[in-house]
Amino acid sequence: MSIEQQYRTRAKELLSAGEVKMVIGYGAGTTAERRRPIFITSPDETERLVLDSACIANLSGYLVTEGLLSDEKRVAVFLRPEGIRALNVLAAEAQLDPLQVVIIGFDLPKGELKSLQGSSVDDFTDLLGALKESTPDVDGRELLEKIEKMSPEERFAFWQEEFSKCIKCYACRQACPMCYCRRCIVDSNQPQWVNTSSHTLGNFEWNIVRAFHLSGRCVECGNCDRACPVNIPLRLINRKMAQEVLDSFNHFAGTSKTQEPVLASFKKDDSETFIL
Amino acid sequence: MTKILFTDKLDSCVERWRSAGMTVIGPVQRANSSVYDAVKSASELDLNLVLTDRSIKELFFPQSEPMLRYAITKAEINTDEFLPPSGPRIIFGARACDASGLAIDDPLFGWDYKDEYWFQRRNESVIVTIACTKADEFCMCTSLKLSPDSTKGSDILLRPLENNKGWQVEELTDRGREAFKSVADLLQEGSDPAAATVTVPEKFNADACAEWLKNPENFESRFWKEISARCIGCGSCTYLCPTCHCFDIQDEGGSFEGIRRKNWDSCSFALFTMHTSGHNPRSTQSARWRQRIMHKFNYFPGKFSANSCSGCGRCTRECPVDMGITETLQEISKLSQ
Amino acid sequence: MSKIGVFICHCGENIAAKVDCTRLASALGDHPGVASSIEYKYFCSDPGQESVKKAIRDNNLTGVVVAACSPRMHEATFRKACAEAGLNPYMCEIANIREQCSWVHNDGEKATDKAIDIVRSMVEKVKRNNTLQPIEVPVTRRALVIGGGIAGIQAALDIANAGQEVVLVEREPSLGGHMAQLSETFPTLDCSQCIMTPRMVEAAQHPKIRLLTYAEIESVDGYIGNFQVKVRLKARYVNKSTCTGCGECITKCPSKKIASEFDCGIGRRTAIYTPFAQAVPNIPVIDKNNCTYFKNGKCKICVKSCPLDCIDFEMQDEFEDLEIGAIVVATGFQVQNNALYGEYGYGKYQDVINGLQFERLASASGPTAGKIQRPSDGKEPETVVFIQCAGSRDPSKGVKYCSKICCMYTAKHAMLYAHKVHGGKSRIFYMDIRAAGKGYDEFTRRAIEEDEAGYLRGRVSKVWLENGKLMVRGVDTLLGKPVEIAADMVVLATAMIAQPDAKEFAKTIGIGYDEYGFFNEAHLKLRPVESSTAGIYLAGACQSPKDIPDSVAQASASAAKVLALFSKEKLEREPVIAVNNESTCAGCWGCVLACPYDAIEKKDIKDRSGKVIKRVASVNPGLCQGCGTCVTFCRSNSIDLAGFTEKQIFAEVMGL
Amino acid sequence: MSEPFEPKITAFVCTYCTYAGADLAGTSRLKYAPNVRIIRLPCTGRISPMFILKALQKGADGILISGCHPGDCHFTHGNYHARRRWMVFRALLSFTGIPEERIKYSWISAAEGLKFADLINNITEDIRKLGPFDQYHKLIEETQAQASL
Repeated sequence: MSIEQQYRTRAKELLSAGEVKMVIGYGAGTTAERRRPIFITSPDETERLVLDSACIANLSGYLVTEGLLSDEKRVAVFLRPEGIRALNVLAAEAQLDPLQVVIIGFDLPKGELKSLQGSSVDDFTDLLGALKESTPDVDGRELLEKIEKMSPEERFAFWQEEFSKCIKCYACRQACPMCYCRRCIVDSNQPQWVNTSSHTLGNFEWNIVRAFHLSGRCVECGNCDRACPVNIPLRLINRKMAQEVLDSFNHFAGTSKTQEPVLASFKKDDSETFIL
Repeated sequence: MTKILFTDKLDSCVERWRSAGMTVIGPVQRANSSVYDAVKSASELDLNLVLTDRSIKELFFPQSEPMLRYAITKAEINTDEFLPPSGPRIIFGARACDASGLAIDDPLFGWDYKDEYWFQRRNESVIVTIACTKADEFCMCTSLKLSPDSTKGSDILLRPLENNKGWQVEELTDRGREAFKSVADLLQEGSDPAAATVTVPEKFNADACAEWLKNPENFESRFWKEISARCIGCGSCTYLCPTCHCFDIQDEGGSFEGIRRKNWDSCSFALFTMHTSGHNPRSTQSARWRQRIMHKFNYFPGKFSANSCSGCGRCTRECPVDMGITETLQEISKLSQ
Repeated sequence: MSKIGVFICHCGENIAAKVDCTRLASALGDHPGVASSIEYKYFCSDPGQESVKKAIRDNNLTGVVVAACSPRMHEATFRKACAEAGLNPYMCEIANIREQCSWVHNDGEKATDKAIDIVRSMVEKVKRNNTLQPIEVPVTRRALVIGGGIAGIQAALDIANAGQEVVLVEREPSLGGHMAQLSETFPTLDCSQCIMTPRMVEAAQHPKIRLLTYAEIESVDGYIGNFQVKVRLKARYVNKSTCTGCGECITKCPSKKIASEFDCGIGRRTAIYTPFAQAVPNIPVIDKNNCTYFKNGKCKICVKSCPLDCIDFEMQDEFEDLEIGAIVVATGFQVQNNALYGEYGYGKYQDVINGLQFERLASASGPTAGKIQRPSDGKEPETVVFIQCAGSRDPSKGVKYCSKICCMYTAKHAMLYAHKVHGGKSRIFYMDIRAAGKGYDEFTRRAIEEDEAGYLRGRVSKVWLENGKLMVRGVDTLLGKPVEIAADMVVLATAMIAQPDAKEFAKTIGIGYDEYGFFNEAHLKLRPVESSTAGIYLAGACQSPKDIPDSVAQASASAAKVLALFSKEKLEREPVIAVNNESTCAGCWGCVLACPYDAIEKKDIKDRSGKVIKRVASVNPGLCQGCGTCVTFCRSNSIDLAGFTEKQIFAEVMGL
Repeated sequence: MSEPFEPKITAFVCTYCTYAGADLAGTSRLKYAPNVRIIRLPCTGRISPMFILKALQKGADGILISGCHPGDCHFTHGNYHARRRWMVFRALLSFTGIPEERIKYSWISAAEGLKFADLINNITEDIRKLGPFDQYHKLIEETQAQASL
């Protein structure tokens, strides 16, 4: 049986047995290459579920949809390791109770579909621990290295060109499972820290503030990068910051459901070579 | 025999227009994203795209438009108005859907108050549209009773030649004729056949949808919740849409001086209808998606006798979760049967 | 509409000499929202304050900016003046144009430009100030005194004698501290134990004092007036309530050769012991590490010897939670380990001892019953060399400071030696003789003139053993000649250092400390007995080296502070605290984790039916100290800090 | 001879240490460059990265952020939190092209009036050498200009 079929069966069983009230998974999309999030609540509909190498989107953000988990019933969700990390971060930040989430885990190493054993976040601790130690396979690594080698002026110019495209549609924010705030700082206008206008200054401020708010929290699922309609390489900033918190604080976001947020904690011997 | 603009003459045209003081604008690539922007030569143009990522509307209705500068002194508040940049422009290589979008929005920007920022640019722009010989799965102009070679909103329509060497020129308006007069010597009479315009299949029945939407019973239909369940509430569809036109006025700046700006806003955002009290009449994403559809296919046509959609398909094309007008209207078509 | 009054103080010439106050006043007068901008020679003077009040009343001012000295100087003055004129005091801000402008710049033009920026920015802040009301918190009228030395005892007695409850915690088995170890005390040479033990007894028997010896502080939570303190009562293995202190167990204990801490290793004690004969309480403890039963599982001789069956080897540490209103820290000092000075032979030669060991030798209740006998062979030393500053004022050994007491006690040692060993020769190497204090210089003079203390100005470079004599080589800098003295005993006037665990302890209770581990006072000159944490006070050598009179004085001073705090049922606190916007809070608890004071709690928001709709952060105004760390953490900008709100800071920055 | 460039520098300091250190520089009558404008906060923990962005928006060529030495924080560990935040924000700014040299961080205690005066002189000179932050100033100018098309 294909993994897809196994998982359809599993989803069906979970729904039939009443173990979960909903399965969040992938369905066919507008085109042959596209997959879209679907929400299955009846065992009869599980055949609509699709699982293949096009199922890239991190669906964990739907778990914090207002009211979804407030009845204490459980929800199953298709998640890749990044999604499981996101779930851990959401749990660590008290946005959901991970016991209410049944993970249907899979991975796509080099585009090959692979199933992951386990159903609760704790089942994946070893996997995520290993992920921390591995070198991430990042799309755009060469560009990242190129940017790092640039002079500050060149970097500034590079990012200005990218950010100048930003139309402030906030697709990055809305697609991000970590952006669960009830009110985003950009929508807070007393005071207006972040200029809402989509001019280059406002765009720079927005993108930098979002990257800062994600530092130490981003699981690099790539949702923002893919969501961006004007193709700003947001993954590069997030990758850079993830590397930074790993190098500086040995912090890898989402390894456990009780992980302390890296910017709400500290060590007395944190590096401070830059402080005069 | 028709007038033909051969590709190899385009650069000379661009030069001619530019030397006549026109700003030449067309589809270009900017850092991995396609957009209509000013060019200095024809080589910058990317005319092979099905459609630019971003729509033509931002040339007339920029995402952030400064309206006035204010300075507060003890005695008074001084203001200094910004006008839109003036000067003739030629937009070369628009698509029919984009050009139609502009025509759709014209009555909106002028029905009670004439929006100078819009109309000054409209009056100074020549829209040269190239009929589409290719489309993708998201194109849906035909469902909106438009077509890949629709002339709506265009001043010139160019039909690509079969041999790809140029375009047949159809002059549609006086403004178009005027602009092409200056390059008349660069055009040639010829009988090269035009390539067939692409066939865009009809995806939904817009009339049937309109009827369904008008039925008050359907306002509270469960359908809205189901169709929009995966909507994440970003503004990508509205901001890329050639006809979405909502904006917000913001004062931006320091304590004593600043700029009043007109910024795009989107009905997809929760904040769009948020009251000061904290109450939000459109408190759910489904209500917001319903509003968008209702506005485009019910309220707007009720007022301006046209759907506020030209079928470009950008909403679905760029949607992070593969939603869009097409799917919704297809489902409504089914419901209305 | 804001009506801000700007008051530009010349501070005599201090500001006006550099900053063109007239230009400043006129620039601010033209600033939007400024209703009045005036200059004056001294706004802090009575007529100055009156003019501020008058301007508030005349112009119905909504806010006040006083451009003057640092807010650390006169913020309170001007806020009070505003309050007297009917303006909420928190609508007044100070623009610092003296310490941070007129005094530090040479160019008057640029200083004036800067002053304009500073004041303008502050005006923009004040426009967004909110009226604030002081926060009232209840006060638990019970003091905790940590440390049962002379400072702790004095503080406890002073507080208790004023009728307030005290819990006195001492980590050793007995009260007494270092003072109990001393022989006689300078400058009067009265016997330390004679004056100390009555105090110990008084403290132990005082109805208002609860004594917890052999106890340590585990944790301190809460805040001024409302501390929650957890105390660990270490297992004594002797039942406190039944033991009469008869001493049978001590007599019978077979482990008799344990170096006595009280006697600084010169004397011996048993495994079940009281530190000294006059211990208070007179209840022994078992030293688990040296007890034969604990080591081998056999012995229990003490159990058999005890007539009242008080020994209990199963005893465990117990914990007690205390509600406390104020804390006096009197944890004392330690003496530096002289082994740091290899060249002086401490630790290598038995007869090189430190000052505290000499005290034990000279003490009538010490191991030699007050006879000066050298440790190696018990012989009476004929020549004793004292080396002052053996550790103090020596940055290379980590002690840059003067230990303050060594000059005096060395003089005293020389005297005691002269009194006890007739014909004994004392030689004292010193850097300076620091004898400031009542009767102190007279005392050192007496040592020299009457008791023939032989002072040599200079340092000792080396001490070595040669033919049974300790050879001391030094230099007499007054004669400019090297000297060598054959001594029978060498006494090092060791540096006083902070307790080895002082830094850890400071963190446990939440007070600051300096590079040496001495606890920081809130202000060295003006608030010398308050720690940086409200409600925690300092007494004795835990703050800096002190002698007995100074320790006692500071103890009484801290008692006065405690009593002042206890004089009211409620305490008023600055309303500079965090406030959360519950409607936008996402309940991520970052602020809860980041708060240094555990001042942020999780609050359930319920609907009408009582169902929890969401959980949000809620600030406890009693605990919040107003640092604002939570505000910076909050991604959604939900939490804010009164007095330094986001709006205020934004306006300040944008007003520059 | 043209006038030397006078950089605009905004400082965010905690009231207990660096602000007091700056006061001490004043009471000690030390002299330093007049280019820095100080904003007083209760603690470094209160210093938000947003402040840096707004100071840049107001045309700052350099920024100073300063507070109590580790272990000295009046609020026990506001500065430890701040240190992490700075570390991260600094990396982010650097990656997006804000030169690290323009944003300085320091620990200055209430006793370090001299250090404060020296630091202000040094950073003023450093930033003077870097010249005006033209790249950022251009962004600000753009916000004040007419729409481009």
